[in-house]
Amino acid sequence: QNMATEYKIENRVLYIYLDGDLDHHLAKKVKHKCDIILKSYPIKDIEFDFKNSGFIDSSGIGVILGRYRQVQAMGGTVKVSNMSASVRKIIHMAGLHQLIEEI
Amino acid sequence: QNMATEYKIENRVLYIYLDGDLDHHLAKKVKHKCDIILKSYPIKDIEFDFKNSGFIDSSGIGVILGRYRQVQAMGGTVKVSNMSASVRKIIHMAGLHQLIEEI
Amino acid sequence: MLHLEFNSDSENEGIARIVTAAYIMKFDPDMEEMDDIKTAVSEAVTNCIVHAYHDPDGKISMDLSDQNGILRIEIKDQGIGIPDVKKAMEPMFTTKPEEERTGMGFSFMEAFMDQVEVISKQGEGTTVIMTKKIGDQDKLNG
Amino acid sequence: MLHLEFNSDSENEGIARIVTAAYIMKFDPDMEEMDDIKTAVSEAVTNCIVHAYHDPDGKISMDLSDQNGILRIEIKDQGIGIPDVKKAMEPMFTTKPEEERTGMGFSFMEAFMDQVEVISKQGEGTTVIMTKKIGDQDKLNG
Ligand SMILES: Nc1ncnc2c1ncn2[C@@H]1O[C@H](COP(=O)(O)OP(=O)(O)O)[C@@H](O)[C@H]1O
Ligand SMILES: Nc1ncnc2c1ncn2[C@@H]1O[C@H](COP(=O)(O)OP(=O)(O)O)[C@@H](O)[C@H]1O
Repeated sequence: QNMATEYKIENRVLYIYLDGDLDHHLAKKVKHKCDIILKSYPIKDIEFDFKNSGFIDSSGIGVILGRYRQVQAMGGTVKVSNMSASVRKIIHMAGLHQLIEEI
Repeated sequence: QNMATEYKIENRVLYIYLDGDLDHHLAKKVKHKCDIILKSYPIKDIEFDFKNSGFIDSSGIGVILGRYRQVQAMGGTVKVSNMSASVRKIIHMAGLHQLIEEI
Repeated sequence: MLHLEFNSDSENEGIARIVTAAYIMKFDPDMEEMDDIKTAVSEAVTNCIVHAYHDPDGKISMDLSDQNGILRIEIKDQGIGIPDVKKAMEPMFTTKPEEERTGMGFSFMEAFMDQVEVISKQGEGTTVIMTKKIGDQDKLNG
Repeated sequence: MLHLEFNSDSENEGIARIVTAAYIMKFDPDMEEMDDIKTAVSEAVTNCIVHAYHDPDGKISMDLSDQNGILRIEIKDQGIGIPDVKKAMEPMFTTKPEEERTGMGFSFMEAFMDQVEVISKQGEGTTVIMTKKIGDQDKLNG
């Protein structure tokens, strides 16, 4: 019944389909997985899909910001998609929308 | 967002649209409301609709059985509708399906 | 390991179930396991509220823990206690038929959990300890 | 009144939020109030797990209560404590930037709750007490 966060790579873009609340618990897992993927694949951009995640807190902001810093150093970008109203609110409060693209 | 259990009377049938788990907490409320309604209206049959309730325990069994005894004394019947698999399992374990009609 | 304390208010029955459901999520239980365990918890907690205390100010605690895939649930009150546990656990036995109790509470706990142990002393309270092997162990180890 | 105790394991962050959500349901909060309060709880609990303890065996407690429509949340650890609370509460201040902490935890707590009080003593632990007027009072009384 509860699926796991999924990762897909296509044309040097890493898609992260979040499943569940993006809190510190999930943020640790996402960071760990991204570290492994970014070491092995030539990733340029990262996209976080919030379709199955309706919650984010400052730890979630931290993991997105951390990934932004990684790819930005190589000229890449970070996108976030399918945000709920409350996820968008937190992203904006944190000022993250100035660094990443909302789709 | 969370609605309340609703009661509708039509042709001497009392329809109870359960909202949320039918545990002791909700069972108390349903019993209370039924007592008031049965005093004021000529109810013959009662139908419990589980469309918005996926959980029942022995307290829920108790409130259905209690209503069965009330209307049965006057020749009425009790029906239950829209049961989930787990609600049906409990109803059957309690033997309640021998007294009431499942629709 | 998780410890929850709450008052003997029927409003808390749902909270006890929700906490249990959240705790066992890590075992990736199927829907039926989930509902079975929630029912067992509901029965034990409701008994504290209905039988152990006369008002909603009584103290109830629930302890959840697990070891080697065995879930352990301990639900405890400091209420009136049970004079004869063996009799109380008989199917259909209830001391409150006038409150539409069915006497099925302990039967459901025993049907849905692997083991149910009841420790009670009159005037001191009751502790129900339930255990159940849970989840797909291969899945967890794999 | 509800008391929850759990270990400093990140898996419990979600449980603390779920318990809070279940507790405040009786106020019939709107979606935004619900999410705001869950975020505040998440920040305070995560801080205990990330900053107060070095391992997942630390003890964290959460107490939920309410009076006259004012929700009170107390989250407490017995960890390392905060040497300078005023500094810690400054926006963007963090002692763990290398762990991708943003220093926004206390800011979010203050943004989403009416009041946030932090009591801390080095070597003894930290208590965060947050209050918020919640729900539509007319609705509750009506
Ligand atoms: N926590 C408790 N404190 C005191 N008495 C209890 C407690 N739990 C159960 N009992 C006693 O055991 C009886 C049987 O319990 P149970 O099988 O759950 O049925 P029911 O709750 O429908 O009566 C109760 O009627 C009550 O007398
Ligand atoms: N429970 C706690 N125990 C010890 N230190 C804490 C605790 N909560 C907060 N702190 C300190 O306060 C700082 C600021 O906290 P916060 O605003 O939540 O940001 P962050 O968690 O991102 O660092 C932390 O970096 C830490 O040094």
